Amino acid sequence: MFIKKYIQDIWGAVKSLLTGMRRTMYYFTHHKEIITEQYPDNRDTLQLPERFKGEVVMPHDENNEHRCTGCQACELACPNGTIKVIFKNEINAEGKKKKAIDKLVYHLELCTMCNLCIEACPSDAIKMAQTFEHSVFDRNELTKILNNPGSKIMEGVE
Amino acid sequence: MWSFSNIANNIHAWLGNNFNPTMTLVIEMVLAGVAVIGLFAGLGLVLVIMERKVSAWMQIRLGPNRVGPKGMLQSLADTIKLIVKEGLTPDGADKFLFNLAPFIAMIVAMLLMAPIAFAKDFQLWDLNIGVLFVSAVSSIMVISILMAGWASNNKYSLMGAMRSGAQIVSYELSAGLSILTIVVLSGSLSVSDIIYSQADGWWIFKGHIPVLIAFVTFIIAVTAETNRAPFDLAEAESELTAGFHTEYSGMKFALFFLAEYVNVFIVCAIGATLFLGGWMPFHIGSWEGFNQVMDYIPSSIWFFGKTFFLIFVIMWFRWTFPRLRIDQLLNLEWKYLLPISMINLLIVTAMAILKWHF
Amino acid sequence: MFEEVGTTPEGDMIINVGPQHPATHGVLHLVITLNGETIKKVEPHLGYIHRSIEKMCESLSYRQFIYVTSRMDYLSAHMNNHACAMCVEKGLQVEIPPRAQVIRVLMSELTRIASHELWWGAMAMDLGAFTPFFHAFRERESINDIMEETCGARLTMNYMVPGGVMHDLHPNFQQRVKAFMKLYKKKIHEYDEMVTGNIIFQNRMKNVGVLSANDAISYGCTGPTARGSGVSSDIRKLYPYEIYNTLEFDEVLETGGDSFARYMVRIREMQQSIRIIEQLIDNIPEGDFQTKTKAVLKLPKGEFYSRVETARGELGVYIVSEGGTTPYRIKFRSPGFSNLSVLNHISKGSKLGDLVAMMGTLDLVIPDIDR
Amino acid sequence: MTNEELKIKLAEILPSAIIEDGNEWIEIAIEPGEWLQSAKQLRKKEALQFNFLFCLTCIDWKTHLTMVYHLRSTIFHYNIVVKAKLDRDKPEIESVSNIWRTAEFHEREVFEMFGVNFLNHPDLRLLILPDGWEGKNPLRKDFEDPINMIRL
Repeated sequence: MFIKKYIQDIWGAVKSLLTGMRRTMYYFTHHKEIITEQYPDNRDTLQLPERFKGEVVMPHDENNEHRCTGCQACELACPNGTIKVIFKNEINAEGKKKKAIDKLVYHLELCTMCNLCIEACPSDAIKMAQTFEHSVFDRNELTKILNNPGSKIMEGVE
Repeated sequence: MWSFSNIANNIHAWLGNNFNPTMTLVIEMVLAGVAVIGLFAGLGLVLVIMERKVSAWMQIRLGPNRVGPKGMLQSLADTIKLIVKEGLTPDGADKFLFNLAPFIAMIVAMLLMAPIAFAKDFQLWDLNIGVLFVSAVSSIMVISILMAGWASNNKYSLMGAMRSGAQIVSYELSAGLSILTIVVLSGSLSVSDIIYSQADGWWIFKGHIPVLIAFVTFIIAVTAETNRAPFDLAEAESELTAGFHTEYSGMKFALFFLAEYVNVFIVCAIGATLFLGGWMPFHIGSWEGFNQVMDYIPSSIWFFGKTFFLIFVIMWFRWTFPRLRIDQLLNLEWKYLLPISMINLLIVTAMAILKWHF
Repeated sequence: MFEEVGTTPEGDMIINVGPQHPATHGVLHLVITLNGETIKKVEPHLGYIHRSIEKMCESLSYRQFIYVTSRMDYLSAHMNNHACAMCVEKGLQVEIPPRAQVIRVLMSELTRIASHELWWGAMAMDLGAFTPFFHAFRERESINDIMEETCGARLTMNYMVPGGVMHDLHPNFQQRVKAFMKLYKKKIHEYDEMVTGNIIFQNRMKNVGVLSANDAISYGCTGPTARGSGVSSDIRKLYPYEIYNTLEFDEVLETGGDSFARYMVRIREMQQSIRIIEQLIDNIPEGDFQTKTKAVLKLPKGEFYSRVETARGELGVYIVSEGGTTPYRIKFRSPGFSNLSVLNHISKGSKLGDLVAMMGTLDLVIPDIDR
Repeated sequence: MTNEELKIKLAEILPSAIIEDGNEWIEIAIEPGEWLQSAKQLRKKEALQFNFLFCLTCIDWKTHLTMVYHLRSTIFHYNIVVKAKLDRDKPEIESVSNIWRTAEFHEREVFEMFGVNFLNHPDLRLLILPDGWEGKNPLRKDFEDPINMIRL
């Protein structure tokens, strides 16, 4: 019947609207469900997973020594030309000339955090750090030198 | 007891003692104007923060929480930002109409404040056709929207304005018809008379199901009239970017924004007055003690409480429902709301004649 | 390219939707001819985010080019990487260990759910309901957290490499996935309450943008767009790759062909993905996660084509090798490009508001279209 | 139907084409002039019904261009690859956009990226590239753009 159907339609419509309204009312009254993170405030407690790819860093030990042999594997693996290895000649204990890295230049502004350089590195000299607040006022600050000044290669790393 | 009418009377008496009658009238006019503007600004601030908090909690967020305690001064900060922003007028726009439109929106919203009874015996203008005045003046709102849309010289704005025109003209009908049910029941167009007719119970309780239907129709129709979601086709963010106020910026945009919120307040105030007894406290039959406790609550609290409850309902709609399409919007009005409210009015008239209501 | 005159000679209004428009979710530019509110013609102008990935890949090695493809359809980054890795493996004739296969399938299905979640929220937002957007992000975030823990990134993971996957699964992985599935099952009924069952929503979606099965085939539609029209086009079923032929799941088909059918396909597909994950999560085989490949990969001379089912449809990777370390020519057959071409056809005669619903249910991701 | 049977079927309707086993699927080399006729046959023949053109692209071999069409039948689930050699200086081939509608967009893409002229295409304009790119074809091997291309 026409009128019955008309009223049924209206009732069905109102019911569907009320179900939705009940759901939003549930969230309006249940503040425990709030999921937002208070980012700048929770900086101290913020824990990023250890695999998070923030930027490439080169770990140094307490003697200011790193593991980079300057094999350029990372430079070749990088799709964007983010890493550049600059060499210097060093004279080692036996008085022989030896090639060693002078600077490992890392362009953070070009990096896409693809992790290929770290996969390619044969001596585990570089790794990904969990930092993520990279914004700076001057773009030049994003060009970083990964090895510390005066650092040298660890004994026994070939 | 502390009440708005006492304060108003005290001021009136003090002015009458110190100035001549003409001067008193002028000063009272100025005071009333300042009060309205103050209420306007205050409402804007309160409603914006309310909307943002309501939406945030429904959307499992915290909402603004940076400016002031619990973010309560956020809307003040927003206002300052909007005031210092540049108000651009587009090159191809009709400059006069473009700049006029937001002011018309404001003026309409301010005019609508006149017949509203904020508390017991506290009303700017108790004219004997208060309800008619409200429904007549609120129709002028559409002119400002059409003006804004046309003068912006932007196709999105124009489409928003045209949608809004069709929408407001249609929904005016069922809003008017649902207001009429109360006029029929109370036998008066005056706002104060309608409120006094509810001294023994609000119309929503006294009027059985027909008034309930009229109330629901009224809420739907005024939601549409104030261009609030799910009927925000004039703005329709995802379709028309911002509809009729696409080209507005700075304070001119803020005026539209403010007018929208004040309009929401006004229609909710009208709804509270007509259906929920205005400033009348909630009474239950012969429960004397209970009724006395209710009477102890100031009438202004009753009025604002009811109004803000209705505002909350309209916000609740907005943050739950998707938007209608233009043809569905008009279908809803002409195929459902209008026939229902016409039949409903007929039933209510019969009810009023036969004295079936309480 | 921008029309200078606002009207056509017939007096119809021309309106530019995009490149900056809330409903295009990116930089799609549609030039729409309107008669009042009724659409007469929709003409997409692409290229605002065109990076010529195909040309870029020609100068990148077979290990390097995979990460670029994460940036194509960024919501199904895993599947894009998967297709590329599979294509390179096909050329190298490398078998990948079973553990890597299972990990790949798990990651792909999680990505599919995450992608559909975002689509669900964004589409509801297009239709004017803002709240579902935030609710969808709750579930999506927990998937992203799982990704972040195992792959190290939330969106552009670059996790699948030729020969397997880059890292092993994180020890917490199984537990986190189970927690996610529990959350998802607890919240799934809200999708119906908030959106699917809503009368306004249903009226907005039903009989809007009807696409017949024949047209879907002719226009090259794939994925949920085609399945909404009843065209069986799930690569996982038709041409199974990895371990999909050993898994139990249904290809979701709807026959309506309208926006609502496409919507339902995606909603039901999420449940099928959950089903796949349930089968696999406790049965991840032990073993290597990667077959060791040479440091410098060289594909033999020839042509290699591999395809996967991404969240949007069939992604084909066509590598032409000259025997060197870089591809000679690479072509990505992206699902979004073909799906977009149908927009003009289905939107004729509908209202401007419907266009938003149609664009929502075609699930357009602009970088995927432009590449 | 096995690959061998499919090959026989294909040879029946495409007598002048060279049909051989490719890396994965059957590859058919065809003369550009016969393409439209062959495409109609492939689409219409009851036993074949290649109704789904899932990939359409072009390869620049420096000496010539090759159009590559990947076809599939949604009914029988065969895949075939059709190739047509084009002259590099004046590449022209018939458009198949009225047989497979998806070809319209794909052909426009190939037109701007490789400069292949599709005859009888309904709307052959630039799709992705901005105005003023006519004549420069980015995916050709000899394309150079000092501003927009960065060489590492």
